[in-house]
Amino acid sequence: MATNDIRRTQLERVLKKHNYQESALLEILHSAQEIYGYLDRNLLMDIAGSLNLPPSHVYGVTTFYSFFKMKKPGQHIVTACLGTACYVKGVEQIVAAIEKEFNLKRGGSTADGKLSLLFTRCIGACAMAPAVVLDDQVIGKATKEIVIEKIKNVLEGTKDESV
Amino acid sequence: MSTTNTTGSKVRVATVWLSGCAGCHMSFLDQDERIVDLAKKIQVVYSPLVDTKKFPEKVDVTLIEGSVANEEQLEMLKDIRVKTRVLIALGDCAVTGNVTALRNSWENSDQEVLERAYKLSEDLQAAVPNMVPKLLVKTRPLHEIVKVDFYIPGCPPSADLINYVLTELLVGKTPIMEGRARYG
Amino acid sequence: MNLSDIQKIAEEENEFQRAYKYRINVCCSSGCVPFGAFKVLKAFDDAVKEFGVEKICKVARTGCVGTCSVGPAVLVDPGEHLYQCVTPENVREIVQSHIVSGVPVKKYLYNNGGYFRKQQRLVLRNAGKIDPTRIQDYISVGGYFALAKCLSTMTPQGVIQEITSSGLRGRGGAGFPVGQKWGLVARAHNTPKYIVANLDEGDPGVFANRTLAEADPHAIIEGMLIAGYAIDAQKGYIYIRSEYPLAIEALQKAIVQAKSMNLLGDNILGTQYKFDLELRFGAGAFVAGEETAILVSVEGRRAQPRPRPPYPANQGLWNKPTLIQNVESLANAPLIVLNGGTWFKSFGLPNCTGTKCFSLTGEINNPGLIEVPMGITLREIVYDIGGGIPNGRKFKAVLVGGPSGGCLPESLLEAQIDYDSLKNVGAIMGSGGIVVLNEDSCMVDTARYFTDFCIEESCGKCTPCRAGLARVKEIFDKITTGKGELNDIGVLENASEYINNASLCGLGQTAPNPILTTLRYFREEYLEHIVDKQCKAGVCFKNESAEE
Amino acid sequence: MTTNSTITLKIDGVQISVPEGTTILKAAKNNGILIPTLCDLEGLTPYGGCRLCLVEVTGSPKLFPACTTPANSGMEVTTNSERLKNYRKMAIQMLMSERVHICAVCVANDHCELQALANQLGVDHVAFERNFTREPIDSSHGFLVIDRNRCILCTRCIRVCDKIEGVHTLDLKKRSKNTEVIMDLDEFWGDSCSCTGCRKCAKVCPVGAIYIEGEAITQTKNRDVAEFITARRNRK
Repeated sequence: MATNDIRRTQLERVLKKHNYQESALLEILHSAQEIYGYLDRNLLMDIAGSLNLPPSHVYGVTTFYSFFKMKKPGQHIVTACLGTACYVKGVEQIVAAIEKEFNLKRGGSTADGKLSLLFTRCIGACAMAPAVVLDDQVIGKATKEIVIEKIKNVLEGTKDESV
Repeated sequence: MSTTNTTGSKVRVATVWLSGCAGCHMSFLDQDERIVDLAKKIQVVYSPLVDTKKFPEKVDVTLIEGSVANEEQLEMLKDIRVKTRVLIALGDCAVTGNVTALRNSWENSDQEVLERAYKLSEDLQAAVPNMVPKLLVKTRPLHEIVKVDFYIPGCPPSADLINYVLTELLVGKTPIMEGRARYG
Repeated sequence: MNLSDIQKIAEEENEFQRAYKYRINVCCSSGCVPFGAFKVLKAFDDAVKEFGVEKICKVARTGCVGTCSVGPAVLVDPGEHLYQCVTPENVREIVQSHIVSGVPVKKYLYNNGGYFRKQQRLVLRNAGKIDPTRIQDYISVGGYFALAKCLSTMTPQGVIQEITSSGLRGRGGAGFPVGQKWGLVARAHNTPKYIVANLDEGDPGVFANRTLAEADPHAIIEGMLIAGYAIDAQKGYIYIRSEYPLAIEALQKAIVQAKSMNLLGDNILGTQYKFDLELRFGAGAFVAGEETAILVSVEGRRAQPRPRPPYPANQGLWNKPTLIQNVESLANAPLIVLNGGTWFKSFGLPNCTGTKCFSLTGEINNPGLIEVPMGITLREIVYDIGGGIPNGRKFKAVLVGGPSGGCLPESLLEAQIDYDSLKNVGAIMGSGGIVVLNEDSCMVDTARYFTDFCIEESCGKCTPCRAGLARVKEIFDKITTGKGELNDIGVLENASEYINNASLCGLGQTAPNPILTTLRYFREEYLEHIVDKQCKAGVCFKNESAEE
Repeated sequence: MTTNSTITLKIDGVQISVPEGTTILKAAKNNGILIPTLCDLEGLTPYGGCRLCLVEVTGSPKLFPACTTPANSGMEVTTNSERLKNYRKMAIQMLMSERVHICAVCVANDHCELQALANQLGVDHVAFERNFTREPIDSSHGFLVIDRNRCILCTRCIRVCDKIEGVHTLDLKKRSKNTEVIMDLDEFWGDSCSCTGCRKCAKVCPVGAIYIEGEAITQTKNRDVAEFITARRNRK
């Protein structure tokens, strides 16, 4: 990681804002993930050094919280909600269909790095269950047909006019 | 659970050797002169030490050494359970799977151990002999297959412990394992 | 800035609002935004200008009205006309007919009076009615009056007494009396003292706290200010899930506004009282909502709970006395201070006062966010408010209290909503999730699902929760794939009882609730899976065949 | 927090006086009542994770970990009821089935606290199906070896590394059943730049998860090391 990287400057600003306090580790990890997209080992080492924390502590905190990602995500991300309401309404079948259709495993990405399938525990759209999020778009009352079609559209780069 | 049988004759005892190293049987024999006392009360009706081919009916106590690793043993254990009143798991392999279960860490270990034993270690005519019974996917302790009445852990269990459990059972008492059981 | 200044702002604001004959409230909370609420808001703005009625009709962005299944929802005052599933296309028609001609457009109206009739909105008093992004809106409906009253006429002790007399109990799930808790922290000797507002709503299927923060962030802030005054704390943290962008935005804006009006910071309302507030973001760990885990998480560490004692009231954040309170409890505080504990006691039951917000979801006609008085029965919630089960299916169970709640059968629908009654039937208040299941759900599978959730979310510290739940899950896997044996039920029961009693924190202690309640009320389904090797709901035994 | 005042409580019916602030565990131990423990180790910060030392306190439906709960005046503590015995057996069974615990082939055989407790409590079999994890053994360090398949996550090694040695090479990663002990950024032990090779982690490990290659286990294990160093540091 080059030190003259503009992202490093942004990170430095965040560190300074939090006064390099170790208690701000979570906030700093949040910002770092926003700046870099994900948290790789070099970045964690950098943060540990800046806050004067043991690397194992930073690694332990990062991996404890499921929001922090240590792998580079795919270009497009489809996130299935695994909340109770969505489970009751059958989100599991949609997930299985996506896995089959695009040949990827839950939590992973397609071989070409174009699509990742992730999970979240409840996005709070329970009244619209089952819900699937495609990049920033929430698909409520989803069915596997609708979701697969929307993913295909996004992957092909065609604009989705229906929403 | 009482082991004294109704007729007043000697208690019919069997010992069985499944997947184990025979160490538990050695330990059984290590009871030394106490075996003579035992022999006054029990009759060994089946054992790798005696020459009986078929597991007899109406056995009072069966001590089983070793885990269940293949289909033949699985059937045998089920058969023994039907014919036995008190079934005792003898030794760590019977109680936990122990060394014989180390292969469980590998998926498809039933295939892989045979390959390793019969093919990779042989230079000439490497093949799995067809007389080897089919291995179970995982090696299991007895209680995962049938109901076990008493457990004597240990690798091997000490002769003292074996003797203690048998003597207690013979006088109709329940052995207390707290502080006596000993894994490994 | 002092009390009279606040009153002045309120008067001016009310004057300003009175100038409008109509007010169009567009719900812009997380339930409606994904379905185009902001586009609808813009369309209303445009349409009002197009028809030249902007002088008599105010278009406002508001929080949740509660009918989340028919969003975007739009509330037109006067008369509380609620439009459902509004799209930018039918906005012009609504404005033209309702605002210009004064005739509500019947075909778009939400015609389900029952949904609101049995509800009682105290905490959500302003939800859907005020613009959460404008502090003036909050002040115009009496906001920050309670704080002013505290600072000008009440002693900290008096505030605690008022809260105690209201009988308010913690809304985070355990139901500890709020006044008593404030008293404990107030009496602790160490300084400084802290407040942590818990908005880490991690339960799948629960969104009550989020909705509150989106719709009425100032109510939370005012509640914290009152608590801070009562216990002599000068610093507060709101611990909020990072998955709640709208709520975070609302709170951030509210904090800035409160600071600019001298309602946060030094010399609040011209008094000696000072209080500062910061947001802290969770990062996807359900266990971080636990009382001791939230503390270490605010300190930037792995959210592993620790044994109590010492209690956070004595040794909390950085080992200083700390008040940890759910935001719903805090939002009740201004009401109690303003109207008195006796007034508050008129809601709910004598031994369990006030109201509770619930997220009502699952197989039900009217899912959404509801607020009901304590003592209402489950039947009233499921049938009168929820409108029963859709598609002619039969009711099977209602899950009360989130992933570690209890699955209750039809015969227990008369159970009342209050801490003790729910506990008696094996459920918990939890964070306020009610999920309705119909006959297509398998109860064994449901219990397995929740066990799965708790396994994933276990912090891994204590043996029963980490190692025990995983063992329990293996037994479920056996049962749901046809390999179950009769003695598995006994092993399940013993292990569940152990996990329940021996776990370190609330997560582990309540995790076996779904197992224990399904074993208690739906035992025949377990037997059906184990003995007959079949699942009448058709959920289990499918995995293998589907993969082939 | 030790003050001069003394409090009196009853443990298993015996009247006991201890300085205020003493934990139930210590109060019992000082009076010859031994409560089983696994994660607790004198000299380290109490953890409260293994749940072996749970005791009953008259008047409370809850169970309390003796290692972290201070003795209070007038408390009546029961340390060995039938229920507690059963719960301890349950805890041992859950730990033994969680990963690979095969005493006969373990380096710590006969010097293992988990094994000793199983024997002492009469855990003659494990009711749960055993898990056979397959974490690679890390022997990249010159002499320290970690076999995570035997780890019971008591965190003694982490606490001794942080509190006594002061380098905090070790910590936990992930959560739930995926929790593991790591070195630095989850590196091979041999690649860890912060580890000083002080061996204290191996000395305090209650099982055979951390050990020293080529050294007899009797030579390695020295569970008093934390207490000794703490006492030396605190001397006036």
